[in-house]
Amino acid sequence: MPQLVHKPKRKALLIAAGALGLVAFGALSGAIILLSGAYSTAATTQHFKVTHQVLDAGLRLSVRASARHVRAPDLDRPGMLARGVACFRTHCVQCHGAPGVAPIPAARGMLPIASNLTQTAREWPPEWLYYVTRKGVRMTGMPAWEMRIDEDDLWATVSFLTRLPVLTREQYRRLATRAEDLTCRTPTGVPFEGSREYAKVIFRQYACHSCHRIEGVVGPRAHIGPSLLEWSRRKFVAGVLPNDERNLIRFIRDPERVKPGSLMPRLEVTEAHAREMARYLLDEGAR
Amino acid sequence: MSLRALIAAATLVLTARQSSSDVPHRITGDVQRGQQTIVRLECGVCHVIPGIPGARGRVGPSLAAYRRNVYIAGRYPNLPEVLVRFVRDAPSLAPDTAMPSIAMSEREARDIAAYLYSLE
Amino acid sequence: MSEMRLPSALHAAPGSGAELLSELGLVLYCGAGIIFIVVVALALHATFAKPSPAGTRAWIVGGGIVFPLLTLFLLLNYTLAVGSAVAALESGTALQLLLDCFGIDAQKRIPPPSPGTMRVHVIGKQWWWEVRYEIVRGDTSTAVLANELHLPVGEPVELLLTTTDVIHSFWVPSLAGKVDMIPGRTNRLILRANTPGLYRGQCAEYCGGQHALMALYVKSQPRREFETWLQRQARSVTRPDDAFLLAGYEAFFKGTCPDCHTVRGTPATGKSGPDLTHVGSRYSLAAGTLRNHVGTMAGWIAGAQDIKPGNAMPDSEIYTGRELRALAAWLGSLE
Amino acid sequence: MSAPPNALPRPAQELARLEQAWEPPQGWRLLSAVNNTYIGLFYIGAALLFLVLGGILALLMRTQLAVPENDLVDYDLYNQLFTMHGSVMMFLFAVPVIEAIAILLLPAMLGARDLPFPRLSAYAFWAYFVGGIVFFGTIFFDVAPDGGWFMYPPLTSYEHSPGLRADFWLLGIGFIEISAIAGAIEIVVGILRTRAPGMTLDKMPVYVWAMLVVGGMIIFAFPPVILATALLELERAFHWPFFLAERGGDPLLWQHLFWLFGHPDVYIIFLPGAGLVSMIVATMARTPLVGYEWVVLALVATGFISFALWVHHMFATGMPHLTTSFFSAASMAVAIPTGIQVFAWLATLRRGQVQKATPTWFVLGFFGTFVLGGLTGVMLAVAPYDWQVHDSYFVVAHLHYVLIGGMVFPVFAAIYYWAPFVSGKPLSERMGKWACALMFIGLNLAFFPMHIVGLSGMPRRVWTYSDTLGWEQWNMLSSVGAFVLAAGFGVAFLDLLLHLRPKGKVDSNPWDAGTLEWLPLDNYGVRSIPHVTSRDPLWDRPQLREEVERGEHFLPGTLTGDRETLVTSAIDARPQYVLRLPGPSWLPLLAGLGTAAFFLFLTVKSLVASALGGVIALVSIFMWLWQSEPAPSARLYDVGGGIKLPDHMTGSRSHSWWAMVVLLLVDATIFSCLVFAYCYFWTVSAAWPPPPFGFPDVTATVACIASWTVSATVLFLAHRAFGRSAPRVPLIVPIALGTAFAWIAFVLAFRALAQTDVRPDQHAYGAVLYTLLSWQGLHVVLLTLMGGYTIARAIAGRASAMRRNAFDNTRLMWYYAAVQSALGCLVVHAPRMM
Repeated sequence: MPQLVHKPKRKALLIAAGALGLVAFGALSGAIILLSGAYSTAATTQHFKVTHQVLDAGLRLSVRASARHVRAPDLDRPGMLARGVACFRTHCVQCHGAPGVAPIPAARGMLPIASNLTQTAREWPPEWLYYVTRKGVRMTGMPAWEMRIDEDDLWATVSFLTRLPVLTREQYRRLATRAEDLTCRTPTGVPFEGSREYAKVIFRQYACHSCHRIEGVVGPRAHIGPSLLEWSRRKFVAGVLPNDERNLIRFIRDPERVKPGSLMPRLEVTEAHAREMARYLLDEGAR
Repeated sequence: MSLRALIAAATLVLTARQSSSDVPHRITGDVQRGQQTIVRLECGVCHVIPGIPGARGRVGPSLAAYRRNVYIAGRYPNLPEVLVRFVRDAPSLAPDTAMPSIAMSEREARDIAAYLYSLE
Repeated sequence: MSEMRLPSALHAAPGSGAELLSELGLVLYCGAGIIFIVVVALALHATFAKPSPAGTRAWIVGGGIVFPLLTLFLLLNYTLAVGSAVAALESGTALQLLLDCFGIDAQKRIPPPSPGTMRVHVIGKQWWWEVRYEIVRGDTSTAVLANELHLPVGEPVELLLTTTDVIHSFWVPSLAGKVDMIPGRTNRLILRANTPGLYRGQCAEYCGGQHALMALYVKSQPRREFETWLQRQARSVTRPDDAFLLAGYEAFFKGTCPDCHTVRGTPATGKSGPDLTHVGSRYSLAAGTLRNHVGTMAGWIAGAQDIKPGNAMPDSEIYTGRELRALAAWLGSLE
Repeated sequence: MSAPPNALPRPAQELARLEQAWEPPQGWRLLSAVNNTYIGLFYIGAALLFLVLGGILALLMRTQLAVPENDLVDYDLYNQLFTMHGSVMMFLFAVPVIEAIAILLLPAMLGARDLPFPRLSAYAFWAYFVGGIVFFGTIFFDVAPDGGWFMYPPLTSYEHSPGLRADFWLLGIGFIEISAIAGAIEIVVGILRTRAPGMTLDKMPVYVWAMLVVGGMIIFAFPPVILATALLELERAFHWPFFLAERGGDPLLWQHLFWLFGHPDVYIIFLPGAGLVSMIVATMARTPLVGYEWVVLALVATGFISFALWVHHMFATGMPHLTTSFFSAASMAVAIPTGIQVFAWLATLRRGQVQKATPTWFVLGFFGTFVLGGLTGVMLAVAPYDWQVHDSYFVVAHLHYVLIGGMVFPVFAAIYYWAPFVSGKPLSERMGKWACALMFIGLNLAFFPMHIVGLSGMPRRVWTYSDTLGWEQWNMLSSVGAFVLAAGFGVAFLDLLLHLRPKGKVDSNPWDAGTLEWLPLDNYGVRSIPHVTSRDPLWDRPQLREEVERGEHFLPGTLTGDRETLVTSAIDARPQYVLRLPGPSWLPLLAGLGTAAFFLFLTVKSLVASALGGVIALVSIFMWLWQSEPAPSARLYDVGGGIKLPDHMTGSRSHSWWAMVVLLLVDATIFSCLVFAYCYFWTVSAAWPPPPFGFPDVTATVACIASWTVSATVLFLAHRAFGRSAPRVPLIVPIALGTAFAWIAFVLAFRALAQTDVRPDQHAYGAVLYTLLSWQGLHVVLLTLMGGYTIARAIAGRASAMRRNAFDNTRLMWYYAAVQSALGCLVVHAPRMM
């Protein structure tokens, strides 16, 4: 019965061809929609319900997997709550709101909308909260805070978040007023010194790529500041100082002092971060 | 013309008409002559300049896609009048810059600016 | 440098050795052209015409022996005469030599170099030229410059060609044929131009990485102008008064510049790089690679390795923008 | 005309036995083939591969130079490109391809079954191929040489070229030196000793004459470059200052040695081309070459004159007027023999009815380009004119006209002409004409503008140029032309790929040619070796094809059961003995690989691997030599025509004796060049020996010479005794004794030098003295190896009064080494007489 031998083969071929055809059809229609401009990028157009659900589930699953190895410290140490409140009111309340406090107007129009943390904090364990706060969420407005809030204060923030669901309007206001004199601490060190990958993270976290083109950092083809491609071969920093590590760090941290009138803003770059950036840029040619 | 007045005037003239991206780069210079002038003055010693043979200098920034640059010397809006002045006499706009003032006529500076604005 | 003549053996300067050689060339091209056409015509004829017993040994004896013997005999005598004339830069055209070289001893008509003939040392280096005028008007001071040579119009100047590293070859096509610069030897070349002008030359012997960027300029100028120029070249430099130039002067000594460069009249006495005493007066920087103005000067100081990779001058890595400009301006002021 | 030497009918099985003896190895074992038809094809294929590779480098360069200030390649890569292009084309394409064609064609043209040393050809090929590939590969690792193909020191010395780049050049040249010398031995001995009976010198085809002259030229032209490369490597590796002026050396010594090779090399490349043209022209015009004697004379004259031209590469070095005049005259003089050949070809074409096929077109293309190159060559010989154009693009134009016009066109004419000889049918006429037309147009378009741009002041070897100098249009034209030329090559190679199918049995004479290679051929060559009575045997004896194929001529089968060919006398080609040839073997391949590994690993200073390669090479060579000289048979063999011949010969009649003599000529020429170097230093320096050093110790010198005399005398006595007694005693004892005295002599020579207080890295004087000593030492080592080998043969019973070629060759080397070493010791003291 030779036919039997051939049939499954043909079937497999057909399936494969069908699958390929589908993929091709999908790619083609996607291309047509993109190229025709029919796909709307407006923030007034909402996601399909299913899209939202899939993305939400994806977020939960991803955070659960990534936070597997996070171990929370003791969240009830004295003073922790106060610092957490300080961080929260400095960095979070603007978009997330708080009991009795609405997000600022600009944040109310975001898509996707920043979640109300009173609910999140009820449903998520502290490790997840920590992870999301530290690493941020891609393609939402949630940035990674690891560059701006130091490790202890990140946990302090989480410590506060865990209590958020049980606060009344008054309690929150009191806490917030009490924390007015405290500042949220920024990190000082760099976890992976000399790592080129981490240096790219640093560039992105300071939004350098919004004005400059940087080797290995994906971003817009920006022409605001000069291109930093092949920087190691350049002779001057800002056309003013010899291009070496010391001068580069100096300029990154305080552009105005090196070059009065410079439109490059002072980004409060820590010494350690500036060093990583400078080394990354100057090392390029050596690779 | 003083620096302040120059920028103010240029900005005034042009801020009103920012709608088309071409407008700020309108300049009365000859692109081809500009190219020749750049070759003659050997600007390529310090800059990478597309279309100029041998221009591979790294002392100053690359001038590729110069038309799209937003600022001059990281300080001034990239406007024709500012560029013309910067090309001729950079230190008058940026006192600490490494770029010397280069002897050339107003017209040559305009030609150079026109060439730079032709770089997409 | 619009006044520069094309560096071409086909555009020889009047009164130069190159002029004699270009006339010699003309004779060679005409002769070769005729011979070439005849041989090719014969080949085509022999291939395509009907067979004929005419193709015999007579062709071999006539075309292969008698004709070349005669031609080469004439050519050899003629070229020997031209060679002697060029070597001594005797006046008279090559065509005259062609007409009367037989029967007249060409050697006899060549005057020995006059005792007053000026001597200039040209020293090839990777990848630039040092030029030394030894004696200035009985004074023993020396004028040292780089990548540039000045001649008084109409006077033969004897070049003494040497090298301090590898073999180079001195070639200014519109003035003379080339002469190699060989370690351990001194070669001589006589240059003369009957009209003022600016000529370009380039190293003709492969001398390593940047052989392609090793050019020089030769300027012929009236005697009086030349004298003035030479006297100025022999002068030393003084500390500048202008504040900006002074900043440049100080920048020069802040860096490693004085280790390699000499600026006469200052503490800078380095020997391995070009003498910069009058660098501002020169036509070019980096051995004919760049025109000389404040912009190229600054660019060369800051980015020498981008312009001429592998050359001995490092990229300066210590100057601020303002210092660089000041340094370029000061060097440019050394005219 | 007489009857053929052998009667019909031939015995049954004769042909089958012949076929069996010459059975080629099959499949991958083909790599062990040593037969000239296989090695010749491998060799040509490899050479053409390097032509393609070198051509790609050229295209890269032309693309870079197409426009001014181009950034396609940087200066560093460009300098590697032109160095590699020149070196690959000269050393890996031009010289090998002419030897390759000779290896393929010569035996058939001579009526021989194979060359006398098939394994030597195989070894030369493998050493060249492996070495060449490695050499070329350096470009991919950024370690390709960048000193230009003539590698002038001091630029290429250790100070200005640190790193391995220049060493790889010396390595690449080392391979080509080995294979060229091996090829020359093969060719010279093959031509002189394996011609068909009756083919006296005046009946040899012109191409054979050309190759004989070229073989001779290689023997005398390569030694200078062998020495030069050795000296440069000594300078680079151990800082012995041969070319460094500040320590008494002189960079011009390199130029003299290099061009003493380099200029004859041009004729080594061109003369075979001329020889090929002579053959093709005669056939295509269907008439014997007009002025055969003149042409032969011209070839020989060119060979001699070419050794007197080298200085015209150095006219710009500032040498005295008288010197330039002499070399100017000599350089012009070479135009005369060339003119003779050109007019001989023209006369031949005129006389005959010319077949207008592709080979003819290539020959016409050759006329149109080579003549122009020759004329510009005469211009370059004019010293004052050379001062302008030397080292400019004018020279680049000239040399490409001469080499592509004078050598590549004839080679492609030959490829189209002899393709039927390999595959039985011609290549495509249509593609051939296209190839020829594209190559001709491309060549002229690429290189004619270079004359002009050179006169306009553009020097050679520049990676970029400014757009202000008026050079850009000419360069663009040249670049376009280069691609047209490449397209021409492309069409020809495509034609070869599509239409060339080599086969064993070929019976084809499409052009109706008159020479022996167009006889029916098989793996064994001709069925019977023809008796030759005229210059164009196939024209003069039309029935020869059938007679040979029926086996009516000499040696119609195999007499010993081995592969065989006839050895004839050098002048009048009388049969002397039947030469038994070795069959397929892996040893040459192994020896070639070992040699390549030895040099390669030595270059990268990996000494253990290098030594391993050296041992593999040595062992393989000894094993292959061990198999040579099979036991002679006592009987005589009937080769036909009533001629009975032995299968072995000793002394000066043996072909191996001739090979040894050729090798010693090479050796002696190297030594002469070394002596020349010594005298050169002496003449250029103010005082000799340079103070504060003295002459070597006289007593030790005399003792050294005495010791050499004893050593050689012992060998001579052994030789006298050898004929009479049993070999064992008179061989072992005297050779051991001779070796001991050779070593004593060497030690004495060393002690004599030690007296001078000069170290080899101190001054050129010391460097050249110690090189003379090293050369002597090298020979002592060689004698030890050869002596040991001879003793081993004696012990193994492989030596007898009849079977003594190994001993005789060792003995020759011994005498030579003794004389050379004694002369070397004396020459050092020659300045005392002044």
